[in-house]
Order: sequence, then structure tokens, then C-alpha cells
Amino acid sequence: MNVAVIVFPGSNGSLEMDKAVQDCLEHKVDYVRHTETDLSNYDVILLPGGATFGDYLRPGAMASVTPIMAEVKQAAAEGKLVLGVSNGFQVLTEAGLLPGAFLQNEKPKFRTESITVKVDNNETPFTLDFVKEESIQLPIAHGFGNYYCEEETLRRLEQNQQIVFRYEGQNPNGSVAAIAGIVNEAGNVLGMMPHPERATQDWLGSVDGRRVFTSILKYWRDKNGAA
Amino acid sequence: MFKAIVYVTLRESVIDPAGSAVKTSLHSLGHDEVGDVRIGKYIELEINLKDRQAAEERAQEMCQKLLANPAIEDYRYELQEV
Amino acid sequence: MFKAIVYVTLRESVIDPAGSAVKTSLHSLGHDEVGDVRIGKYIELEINLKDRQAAEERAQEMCQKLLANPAIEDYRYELQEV
Amino acid sequence: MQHKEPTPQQVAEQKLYREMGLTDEEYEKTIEILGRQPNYTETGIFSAMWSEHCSYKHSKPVLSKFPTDGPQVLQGPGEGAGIVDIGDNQAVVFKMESHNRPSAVEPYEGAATGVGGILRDVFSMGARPIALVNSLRFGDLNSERTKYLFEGAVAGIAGYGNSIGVPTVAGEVVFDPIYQENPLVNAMCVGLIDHDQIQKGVAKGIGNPVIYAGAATGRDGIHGATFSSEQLSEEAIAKVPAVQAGDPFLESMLLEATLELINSGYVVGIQDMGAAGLTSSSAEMASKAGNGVELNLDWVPQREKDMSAYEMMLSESQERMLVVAKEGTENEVNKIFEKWGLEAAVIGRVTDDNMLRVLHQGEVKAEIPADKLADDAPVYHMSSTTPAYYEEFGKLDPTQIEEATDYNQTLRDLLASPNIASKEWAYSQFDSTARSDTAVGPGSDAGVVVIHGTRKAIAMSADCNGGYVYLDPYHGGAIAVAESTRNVVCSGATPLAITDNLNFGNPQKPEIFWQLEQSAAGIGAACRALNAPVISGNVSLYNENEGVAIYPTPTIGAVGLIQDIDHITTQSFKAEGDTILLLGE
Ligand SMILES: Nc1ncnc2c1ncn2[C@@H]1O[C@H](COP(=O)(O)OP(=O)(O)O)[C@@H](O)[C@H]1O
Repeated sequence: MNVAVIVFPGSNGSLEMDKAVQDCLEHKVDYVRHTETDLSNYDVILLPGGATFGDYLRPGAMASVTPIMAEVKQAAAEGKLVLGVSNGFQVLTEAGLLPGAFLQNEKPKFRTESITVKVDNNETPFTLDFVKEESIQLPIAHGFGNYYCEEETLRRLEQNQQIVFRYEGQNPNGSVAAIAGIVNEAGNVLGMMPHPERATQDWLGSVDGRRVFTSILKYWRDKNGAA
Repeated sequence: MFKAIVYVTLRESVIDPAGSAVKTSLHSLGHDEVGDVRIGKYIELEINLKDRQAAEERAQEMCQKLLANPAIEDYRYELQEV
Repeated sequence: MFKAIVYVTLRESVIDPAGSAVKTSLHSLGHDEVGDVRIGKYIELEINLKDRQAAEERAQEMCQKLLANPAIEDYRYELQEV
Repeated sequence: MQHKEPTPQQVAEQKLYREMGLTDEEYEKTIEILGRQPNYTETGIFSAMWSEHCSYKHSKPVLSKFPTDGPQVLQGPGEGAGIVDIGDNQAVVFKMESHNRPSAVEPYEGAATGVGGILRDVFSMGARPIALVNSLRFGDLNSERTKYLFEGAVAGIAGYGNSIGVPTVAGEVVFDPIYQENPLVNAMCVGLIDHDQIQKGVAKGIGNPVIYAGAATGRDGIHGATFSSEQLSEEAIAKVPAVQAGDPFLESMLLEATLELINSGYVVGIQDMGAAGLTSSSAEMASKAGNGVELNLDWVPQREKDMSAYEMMLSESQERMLVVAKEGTENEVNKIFEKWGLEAAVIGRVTDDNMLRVLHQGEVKAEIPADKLADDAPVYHMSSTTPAYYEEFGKLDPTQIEEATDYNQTLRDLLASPNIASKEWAYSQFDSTARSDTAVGPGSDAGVVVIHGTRKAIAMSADCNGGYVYLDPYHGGAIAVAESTRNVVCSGATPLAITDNLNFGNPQKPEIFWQLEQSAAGIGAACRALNAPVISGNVSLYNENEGVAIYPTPTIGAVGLIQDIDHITTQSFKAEGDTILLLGE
């Protein structure tokens, strides 16, 4: 399984992704810069958190129009797994790979916190190792995590079970329907605001994030036979 | 040479957290006369083209591709010859 | 009732990181015609007052106290009767 | 249009040097050094380099009493930041800086650029920043002004640190009316480095190119260094054309480029352009190597039109670095900066004549012996007097203090004080989990980050009780060290060393100087007792308003090493039935 971590200018979460894949899967990742134009070697594409292009204009906006994004779209169309976390999620919506958009948090401040997330759909390639309706603990760290979409879009998301994670209890940012993570219709592109890659060691406070990565590997193995 | 002034505003159906926060602050400063507050962007771009028609097209394109997000925002622009 | 439209722009001597990043991004999208980009705020406020003079004063006050930061920003506003 | 600059005679006759912050004696000394009257640009350069901020002219005699050595110390005070060994060829690099004045004028940008500056101090040493800490003092929280300043500063720290992706893991906030007009914003950064990557800010090798990299120069913050060493008056505020604004995105590119550059081996020396920008970085780098530097300002990337030599030499535009590279590597160096989308330009050469020579538009605008400029700043041994208040308090009989009648109410009052209440409102805005190494974020005794790939962790804390220091500077200073190191110890760490930020009033007043002297002595004594030498620090003087000084506030940042992550301990009670022990007296 070949894993690419996309590095846009300001993708300072790329190291976190790298460490998570190493720690959870004992797999190496390749860093692929935003100017590159080939992702054909990769099976899994990770868009890390951070502040691409300083989060100026709108978070994720400038990253979404860089050359590598054409390749990410191609890979998504081919059914490869694409995971965007936090700023990576924003890049995916800005690029049109996922519906909706992000507004500033309801209380317009940056917010870091460990929150409870419910697994709404455990049948995606990213959530196979979770139990349906399971409550898990993940950190959030964002200023623009307030997911917004039109009612019609929300209806479709609900119908197709595209809502994968929801905030449980208190909604930290005002997201529509407490959405914390969604997949595309085909189910191979996941965007999530909480950081699974920051919940991979006991001393980090939670290991619940590990299972996002182990799920990816499980899915890939099932699909491709062995490792 | 033109200057394009682009106004990007949140669509009416979309809530504006920053606008609401400013409204609250203004009220607490005693500005009870203030009703709704909406915060948008005011972008000034130099466009180094001679032809107005061409400048117009380019401005339009930039708005669509990058400056505004149609999922939540509206835009309009003005071109000034400079 | 008035609507105040407030334009807040960075003072010329102050760097505009967002503007520079947008300019670079537009260039890499092939928009070589773009020169300087500056990004400011476009704020719309409802003012529930009948008297223009009073609305004017309040708008001025809000700009100075909260909407613009005189250390780095300039502002201007327009009042529209609505 | 070129500005009409005063002639050297006018500078002398109209005593224009005073406006720039030089005293008559200091001005005389510049004449002695040059053998002639300095021109306008040179006067500006001297005044910036001889400001308290760059020269420590009032605090040097005090600072020299700190213990700075130890087997663990790889780099003591003097460079961008201090360095301490943590074994296995690794070391931690750290320092604290103040951005008090800018934060009082424009809290968001002031605090943000404070974080930016301390990050550059650390990564210009070749280290990767792994954590941020801050220490904040504001006035009465019931005042609108305080709320505005505090909210702005917190948002600024968050805006910069979060964007760069360096976690903020600890800090402190204190509200007291004494800081109403003089808020304190101190920021500390901790970085990680391999021993063989350590860089110094030296301009070695005659003929080597001097390369400017990062943001283009504008007129921002001109005379910030002298400004930050003066009392904050209306005039001072008006004198600054605009406060510096920061660009964390550019900084994160500069960070990556700098580390890649250092790794490349092309670099001889590198220094951040902080206070007094181009002036201090070039003069200090030249003087440390015993060389000279010739700069041609025509080649400096400029953001504004028609900037004079004076303005360029004194600009405090943020996110800039000065690099001395090996001759012949200019193109390679340039490529690295280009890769990160940064502007870079060769702006001069290292010379053998010891001079800082500045050329602009075909003219020599300044020619000053670099060592004299950097090292021969006057040093003042101020007189010190025990203040009357101290004598007064000394007579106080504690047994005469009325005892509280209602302890429940007293406890409630204490808990309601913003100084004791949770600081979550502030620190929840900081990304404390970035980099995914944070074992303990804000909310416990010290912040703890794990050294990735090892079992080791680093604990850090910033503390000071200005009220104690005011009442008894010697013991108050010692207590600050004890508190900060205790926080580190309680987290499972052995203290390695400390950094400090001495925030005081006007040292020319003997009572204030006494506070400075006494508290430094107390800090030194505590450091010796705890084997925690001072490896870096910063001084912020003249924190006064209408003649009233802040409480003497020597903020201490302690850093400690945890040998095994299993030893990390946190503050909270863990389980029912656990035994509670009280240690100490
Ligand atoms: N400005 C700040 N930034 C980050 N963390 C902070 C800040 N202020 C307080 N904290 C954190 O809040 C906790 C409590 O702080 P404080 O009240 O100073 O505690 P103590 O007096 O026990 O050291 C500490 O973990 C501290 O690191």
C-alpha cells in the first residue's frame, strides 16, 4: 500500500500524518508537493491539517487550485482512498471533491479541545474498525470548522449515509447537523474536522484515531488480497 | 490598466459568525441602534491589461475560480480605468 | 432606518499577507495580468435610527472604536436610507 | 522623491540624536569612535545598537551575575537562543522575548509578531521549534481597554502560533491594575536540534556573500528598538509610522527554507533580523567574526518606494533573515529560498576591514567599526537605593493583620479572582496538540512534549509573581525560579536550565535599579541552588506610565528533561481512594 501525504505550502500537519501512519501501520509515506503532477503510484492519499497558504482568503481555497489537486481528483475518480483532515477537509470541499463549505466557528475563535465524536457510518473504508454508533475521543483544533451546506445537500448526505462522524453532546463549532466528517457518494473520499492522527498514543490522551488508519489498511488488504 | 474592485459577501441564507460577534460587541459598547451586521471582503486588484473587455473577462474568471466560493458566497465587481 | 456600508482597508505601509498570497496564487493560475492585490473588509450594518445626522455620528464612532484599527487600517463609509 | 535628511552638523546642533534615543555623552562617544560627526543614518544606527534592547547597557552588570554554565550547557547567553544537551546527540534550544510595547499599541499584531520573533530566534540556530509558552500581564479585567488588549493579544498569539503549527503548551495570565497601561506579552519558544546542526550568527570568511531572505523591507516599526526601550508616550506612539504586522505563512516558509539551508552546508552564519533589523544582524555577525560587512542597499528587496538608507537599516519588517553563505554557493542558496516561494538577494560581502559599510545609490551612507558598534555600547552602573516602601513594609507586623472572619467567603472571593480562575478561555484558543507530541497541554503544572522516536520528553513552564517581587525583589526573584522549576519537577522532569524576561520600570531610577539588582541576585541564587543555569533571556525596561512603574516582573521560563514518558505526571487527582500527601513545610 503506497501512501502519499500531500504537502501544500503551510501544510504543517504533514509530519503528524507521517508519524500516525508509521506508528499505526508501520508504513512509510511519501511527501508529495503541491506542484507535482503525478499520483499514479499511490493507493492512499492523505491531505493533512495545517494552514495552507496561511489560511488566507478562505481556508483551503488556494490549495484547492494547485496542480496536484487535478491528480487528487483523478485518484478519487479511480476509487483510490483520499482522506483530508481539518485543513485537508477544507481543501476537499473547496476543490469540490466533497459538498458544502466551511464558515468560521459559531463563536468566531480558534478552538482546541478533546471532543466526543459518534461514528455514524462504520461501513466506509475509513471506519471498518469502529463499531456503529460508537463514541470516540478525538482532538479538534480549528477556527473554521463550522460545516455548512444547503438543506437539499444535507438531505442527500443523510440519505446516502455520507455522514460518517458527528459531534456528540456539545457541537464545538456550529456545524450543520453536528457534522464532523463526511464521505463522497462513492465512499472513497473522507473529510473530517477532528484529528485522528493526533489520537494515536496513550500519552496523547486517546488512541481512537488509530482505527481510522487501521481501517484503511484493512480495506486495502481485503481489496488487494495480501499486504 | 484597470483596477478591479471585488465585493465578496456571504449569501443571505448563510449565517455570519463574525458579523454576529461584531454586533454583540457593538451592543455591549452601547450601540443599541445596530441591527444586523454582515462582514464581507473588499478586494482590490490591479489588472495590467489595456482592453476593458479582456479585463472584464479575467476579473470574472478570477472571481469564479478563486476569490469567491459559490457554495456560500456571492460576488460582484467593478472595473475602474487607472 | 439606514444601512451603513463600511470599507476597511489596510494602510498602505502595512503588509497584506493575504493579498500577497492571493496574488501569487492567481499568477500560478495563469493570471499574469494581476498586479498588486489588497484585501479589506466590506461591512454592512443596519442602523435603526431615523435621523441621518445621528446615524452618521454613530457610524463614525463604531468605525473608530471597533470596526477599524487605526494603527494599521483606514476606513470610509457610506450611509444608505432603507 | 528623496527625503531631505539633516546634515551631520544639524544632527549635532539641533541635538537630533536625542530624539533617536542617544544621550549627549553617547553622541560624543560616537564622534570619538568615528573621528568625525556621524551623519543622520549613522546616528540612527548607533542609537538602535545602543538602545537597551540591543546593548543591555543598563542591565549588563546585573545579568553578568547569573550562573550561565553547567555540563549540560552547549550555548549560553549571547546567541539567538541558548542550547542545552539532552543526550543522544540531541539538544533543546530556547529563549523568551517580550513584545510589550507593540502589544500595547496593537495587541493582535504586537503579540503575533512577538511569537514570530521568538520562533525565528530559535530556528535561526538550526533548531526546529517544538513548543511555545507565553506569559501575559494585563490591567483590571473589568476595563474595556483591558478586555480589548487581552483578547487581541490572545488572538494574536493563537493566530501566529497555530498557523505555523507549533503547539502552545503552557503559559500564565495575571491581571493587575499596575499593568493597565503597560501590559506584558512575553513569549518563549523551545526547539529541538542535533548537536552537529548548531548554527551561530557569525559573518566569517572574507568575500563570502551576505544574503538577505524573506519578506521585503518596508517602513514598519522604524526605531522600534529604541521605542521599546523608552517610556510609552503619546509622542512615541506617533513616532512609529505603523506597528509591524506579521505574516505567519511567510514565516513557516522561512522556517522550512532556513532548516533546509542549514542542512545543505552552504551556510556560514545566519541571524534573524529582529529589533533594529538589518543594522543589528549585520553588525553583530561581523563583530562576532572580527570582520567587516559591506552592504549595498540598492539590492535589498523593498516593499515601499523611495526608502532611505536610514529607513532600510532601521526597519523592523518581520520575517527576514540575514545569511552569510560560502562563496560560490549563491545560486544553490537562492534555489532553496525559491523552492519555498521566498525572495532572496545577495546584498553584500564579508570584508576584512572591520567596518560596517552601507552603500546606497552610489554613496557611502554609513561607515562604522562593527565591533565598536556591537560591543562598545556604553555600560551604565546605575546607582541603587532601597525604596521607602520596602523599608515601610519591613516594619509591618504580620500578627497585626486582621484575620478573616468568614473563611468560606474568603475562599469564594479567591476562586472568583480572574488570577485564580481557569485560564481555559485563553488557552483553548491555542493549538496545543499540533505536531502530535503533546503529552500535557495547558491546564496542568508544566506543558510536556515528547521527543518523537524516543522515550524522552521535555517539560516547560513560565512563571513569575510580580507582587512578591515588588515586596521583596530578592526572594521574589528566587521564588519565580522556584515556581517555574517546581512546575517542571511536578511534571516528572529534572530542570535543565532557565530563560528569563526581566520586565522592569525605568532603571535610571535608583529604586527601580535596586529592584532589578536584587531580583537578579535572587534569581541567580535560586538557579545555583537548583543547578538550572540561565542560558538566554531578554530585558524590557521603562515599563512605566506617568512615572509609575509596573511591578518588577522577571518572568522565568524553565525547561526540564523527562527521561521516560512513563514518568510524566499531571496535576489532577486520578482515582477515588488515592492517598493525598503534602510535601514541604
Ligand atoms: N497564556 C497561557 N497560555 C497557555 N497556557 C496557559 C496560559 N495561562 C495559563 N495557562 C495554563 O493554565 C494552567 C494554570 O495556569 P496558572 O493559573 O498559572 O497555574 P499555576 O499557578 O498552577 O502555575 C497552566 O497549565 C498553564 O500552563
